[in-house]
Amino acid sequence: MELAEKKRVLRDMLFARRFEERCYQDYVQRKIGGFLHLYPGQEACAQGVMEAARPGFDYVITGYRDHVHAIRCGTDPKHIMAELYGKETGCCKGRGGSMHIFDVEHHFMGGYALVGGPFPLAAGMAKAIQLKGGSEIVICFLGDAANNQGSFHETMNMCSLWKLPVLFVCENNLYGIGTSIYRSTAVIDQYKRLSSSNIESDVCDGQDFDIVYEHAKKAVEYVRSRKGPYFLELKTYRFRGHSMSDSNAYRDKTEEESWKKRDPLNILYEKLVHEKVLTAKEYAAMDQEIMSYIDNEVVPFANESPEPNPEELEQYVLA
Amino acid sequence: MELAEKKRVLRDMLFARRFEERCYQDYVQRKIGGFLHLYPGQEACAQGVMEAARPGFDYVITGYRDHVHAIRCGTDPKHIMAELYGKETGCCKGRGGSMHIFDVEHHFMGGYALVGGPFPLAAGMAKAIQLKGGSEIVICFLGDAANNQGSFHETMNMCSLWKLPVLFVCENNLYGIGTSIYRSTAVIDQYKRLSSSNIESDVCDGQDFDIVYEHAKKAVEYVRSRKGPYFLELKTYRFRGHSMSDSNAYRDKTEEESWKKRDPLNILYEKLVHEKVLTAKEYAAMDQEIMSYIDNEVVPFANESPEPNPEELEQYVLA
Amino acid sequence: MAELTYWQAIQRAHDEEMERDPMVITMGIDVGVLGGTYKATTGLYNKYGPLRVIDTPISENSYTGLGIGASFLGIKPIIEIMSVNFAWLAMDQIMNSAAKVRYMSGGQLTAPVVIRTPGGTAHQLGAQHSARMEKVFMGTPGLRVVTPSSPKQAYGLIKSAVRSPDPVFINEHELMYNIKGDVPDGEYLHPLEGSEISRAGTDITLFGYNISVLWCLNAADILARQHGINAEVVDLYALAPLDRAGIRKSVSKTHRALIVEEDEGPVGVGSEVISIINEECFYELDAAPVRVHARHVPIPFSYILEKAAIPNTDDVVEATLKLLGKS
Amino acid sequence: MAELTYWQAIQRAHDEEMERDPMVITMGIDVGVLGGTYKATTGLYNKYGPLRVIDTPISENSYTGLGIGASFLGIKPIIEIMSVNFAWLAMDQIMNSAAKVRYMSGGQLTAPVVIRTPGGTAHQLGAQHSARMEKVFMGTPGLRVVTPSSPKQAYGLIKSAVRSPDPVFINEHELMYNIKGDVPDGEYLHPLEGSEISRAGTDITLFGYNISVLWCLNAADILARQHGINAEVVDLYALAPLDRAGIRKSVSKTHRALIVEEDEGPVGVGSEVISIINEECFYELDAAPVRVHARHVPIPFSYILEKAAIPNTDDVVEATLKLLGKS
Ligand SMILES: Cc1ncc(C[n+]2csc(CCOP(=O)(O)OP(=O)(O)O)c2C)c(N)n1
Ligand SMILES: Cc1ncc(C[n+]2csc(CCOP(=O)(O)OP(=O)(O)O)c2C)c(N)n1
Ligand SMILES: [Mg+2]
Ligand SMILES: [Mg+2]
Repeated sequence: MELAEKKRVLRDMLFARRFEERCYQDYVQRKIGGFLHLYPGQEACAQGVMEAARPGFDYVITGYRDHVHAIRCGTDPKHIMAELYGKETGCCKGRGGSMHIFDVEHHFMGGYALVGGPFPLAAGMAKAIQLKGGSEIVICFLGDAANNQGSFHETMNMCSLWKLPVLFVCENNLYGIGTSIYRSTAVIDQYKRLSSSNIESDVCDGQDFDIVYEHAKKAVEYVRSRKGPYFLELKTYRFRGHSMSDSNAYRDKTEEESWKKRDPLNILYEKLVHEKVLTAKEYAAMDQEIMSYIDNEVVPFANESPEPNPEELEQYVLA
Repeated sequence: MELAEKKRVLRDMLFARRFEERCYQDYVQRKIGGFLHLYPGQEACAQGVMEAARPGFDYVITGYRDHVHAIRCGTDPKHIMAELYGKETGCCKGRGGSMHIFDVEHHFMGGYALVGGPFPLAAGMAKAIQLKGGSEIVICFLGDAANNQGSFHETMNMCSLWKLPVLFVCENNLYGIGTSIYRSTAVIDQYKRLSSSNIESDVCDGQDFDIVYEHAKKAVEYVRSRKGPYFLELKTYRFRGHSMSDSNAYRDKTEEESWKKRDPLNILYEKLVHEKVLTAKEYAAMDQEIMSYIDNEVVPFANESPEPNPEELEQYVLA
Repeated sequence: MAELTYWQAIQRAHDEEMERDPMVITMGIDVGVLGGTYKATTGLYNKYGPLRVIDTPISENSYTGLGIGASFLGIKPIIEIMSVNFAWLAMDQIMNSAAKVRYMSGGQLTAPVVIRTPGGTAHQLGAQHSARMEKVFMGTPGLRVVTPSSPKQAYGLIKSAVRSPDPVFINEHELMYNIKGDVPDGEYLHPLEGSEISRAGTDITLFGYNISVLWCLNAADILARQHGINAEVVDLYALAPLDRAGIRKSVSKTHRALIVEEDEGPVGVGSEVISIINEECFYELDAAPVRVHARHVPIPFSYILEKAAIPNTDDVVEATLKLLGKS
Repeated sequence: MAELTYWQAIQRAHDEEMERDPMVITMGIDVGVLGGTYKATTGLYNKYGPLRVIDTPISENSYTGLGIGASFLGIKPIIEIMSVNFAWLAMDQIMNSAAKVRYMSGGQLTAPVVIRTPGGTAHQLGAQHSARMEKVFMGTPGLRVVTPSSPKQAYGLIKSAVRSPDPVFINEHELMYNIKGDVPDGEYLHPLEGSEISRAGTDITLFGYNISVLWCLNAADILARQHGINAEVVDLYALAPLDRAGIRKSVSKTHRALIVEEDEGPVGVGSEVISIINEECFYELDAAPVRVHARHVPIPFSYILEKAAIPNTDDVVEATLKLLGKS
């Protein structure tokens, strides 16, 4: 990847960070309701994988921590924010909410709230691609704890058996809500679990964009060339609680601190400064621009959009 | 194991064979209804494992192909046959049937008809033993195709994590009903799938009693000494169709023939003859004795037992 | 018109729909090489090959979910669950994905899968293979539920279900695969909503669905011949949505209603139909509506106990006579 | 008497039962170190340790099954499912194992597990976290279903459930964990069957359970104060088995019935209660019984739509006035 291009990448990641922080604030101010699961700390994961893939062309599916994945597919952040505000202009017309962002036009096939639910759905889309022909792949992003769900095992077996073109990206942030992976999972390295279904797998640091990108390119290429499914584990960490209601009391403060030193934004920022493609001043300006876009475009759009009409409550149940 | 003792083992296996064959006949004659899954071909599996374990003391649980496993725990074959006849004297008072043999007194904790259902139940009993103390182990016998159920993966993870004293015995007979393992399962050697939960596992021939027994002894010892769970795969074959309604058309005749040459009864019989502890004549007499016991004791008991009373239909729903 | 068995009618519907539309696929345990436990998918594997007729591993939740995911991208999967009892394993994907995805995406996505499965008590299959689950499916918004009582309905409902943009759950019955009936020679699409008057009458309405329609029809014959009672039989082949207008119309005519279901009573089809009657035409009733249903037990293995647990034609006759004050 | 919140009452029941009987264990996702998503298991992990307070992996079907298996050998597991929506994943073990094992073993085995979980629509949790499933559980033989409407009931029902030889499903509500109420200081076991007259009245019976009891009580106040209507409120804390005698008794007194449930209408608690009324005391009715229930939609995220989907006190008042011909 060109260095200039990496500036755009850093900008994207910064945007993701700022967008999520704004969600946090608006939640605290009760403009956003429901459950809210934020992405700070893990930005290099979605970014690195989606740079290696074809956003808007390849199909993406994930869990409830889904805003940034949608943005990476091309969803307009305004439509996401409006959705979080429960507005009719939201990408799901206010029917979905934070855990259920959908943008089918950009092939973002949804955020799902049942842990493990997206595994078979991803496989099914891959099966559809296989039947219809075409060169899309399906990318399924899920957490580490999701791999303890039976659907993980069942789906991996079918994907392997039928060589379905799907890339599973496991964002291993070491926790499922308040339970450490060491207390929930017999095998810590998730990529090793794929031997039970004979699926190609790989692991790498999830904090360094460059590293994620390199590994993801290999993975995407493998799946795109129809060699079969692929499982990529990214070692990462969420900087906030699991969701807004989470106090994070179960995590060791030194653990948190050591991971915060590996902030994916800093890692890339420092590389770019070191390579002299970016200055601190430029970065601050970039940040400023992002913040004002969010303040002046994204949030006002959500704020001023109309509420859904209760008379249309029963729309979209059946076709 | 003493050679003399092996004569008893062969007798047990022959009894299992004859019992099942009698079920077959009685089913054809419509004395037995419902689904009926028979065991011929796999006798060395239950026999070898239960010789290594402590029948009636260790807890056993399995699927629908369960008559012989119950007998190996000490269940009176008369009570099984009466159950198959749907009689009040059946081990489940006629409420269970062939797929649901239970004999809690002998620690045979049931046959279950949902594929994969017994995995977590076995783990739960092991958890109970762990909590209560005691030196029992739990043995869960299931088929190869059951390992594609999510409960396999979920249960293995918990067993490994909590070091539960349970021995999983996979009777890999290469088919789940009409589907060959090569068409349903990405990994043929089931014992290899345990790497995804870090459970000790082993594999061996399931047709040769001596071999099963040796491997099972190791497995039982491992679990009994509280080192953790264990998974033992036995390569075997069922000589009949999956159940009575199965034509077996999906199996290659040469495959069937080659496995029939490895009949577990013959293998042991020939060893014993070769070791000169058994003669053909003795064996024929043994067989005669078994058949007349079944004809004169087992079947008449079932036949002459009373039907359940429809007025007691609602008993046993709640305590 | 050709006389077909129920399974042949189902097989023909699969075959025609797969022939018509290459996006239609069939999947489930043993639907391929074996041709289906109840023969309903015989011949499809040889004709359409393993890519479109898929023998799945024993992984009900995930293979159902896989079908649902495929349907997001335009595939029309007909998913067989070998016995409805196994559907308990697939409920996450059916209830949380298929039924909800359209609503929560604001109409962007739908999951037009067809899920067909025998649900009913057959011949001594025991507690874990004899449950009926139609009431569970019909209580959930976002699903259509239909249940054929004849080969013709089976044929026409499957074809319509395949073409429906909504997820459709089809409740079949193990004891019905070999019943015979006329099926139109030409293509026939059965509506997914509504109800059918299987026998017109004036004295009482017997509501049935799936196998209980047969009991109702037999009972109506006996009632007519032996008791001079002219019963109307209404076939509720669509359980979700239920045909409120059809229910009202018949009860407004006969003023008496009996609902017959194979399932246990609590929160069942019978209770729902009684509530609809109460809401739609309470003041038309000449007597309290009555439901005939199974006893509240897991289904026992013993032949005698099983028979005692499940209602039959005689129970319908007896309940009708009692309702009419003639017993 | 101490005033406790609903979650504190639940926590106290756990603590007392675990203290009393070393065979009682608590298990579920995040019940240990975290103390439970709704705090209901706070402090237990430190007091009883990881062998008895078990943080499970995200494997609903198998950890529920594990609890069921443990119960075969005398352990009394209190299994928490974090949200009832996740119970769809555990249905195989609940329905096929726990509910049936006693019957199909001819009484040899029982599965005395307690499964507790919040089921209800809270604050904008969206379609996949807002479902109600009590009707699914109450339709199945072999399970007991209870659902507390107050801290006292929550406390007493859990304690009784732990001591019951049967599997008991306890339906809690996310919006109720912080409501307060008096709980007896001494040990108190609430019966697992029956119903409770929460407010005596003469003009109409409002049947509720769990959160809808609160709506009914509020509505009864408004009806009394503003309309001079004296409503009786009956709390159906036991949904399986339902209290037929209690239902009959109240309706025989008031001659009018309204059933209020948070869930959608079809095949729900309301339909079952209406059917029981039809069966038990049809000729006592002065008007058709009415059910108040949610609209038939997956629960939308938007605050406004969510409110529109779920019934409330005003809906109960309005429906009552309509039933009484006063609107
Ligand atoms: C079936 C199901 N069980 C439990 C939950 C509650 N829950 C939501 S997120 C979560 C943890 C998931 O952890 P992981 O997969 O590692 O993803 P992360 O949140 O760390 O990104 C749990 C237990 C759920 N939503 N669905
Ligand atoms: C949940 C579930 N799905 C499907 C079935 C139908 N079924 C019964 S046995 C069986 C095959 C199981 O094969 P395997 O585990 O290898 O055991 P085997 O019969 O070979 O001993 C299937 C698919 C079932 N009983 N339960
Ligand atoms: Mg995680
Ligand atoms: Mg097998």
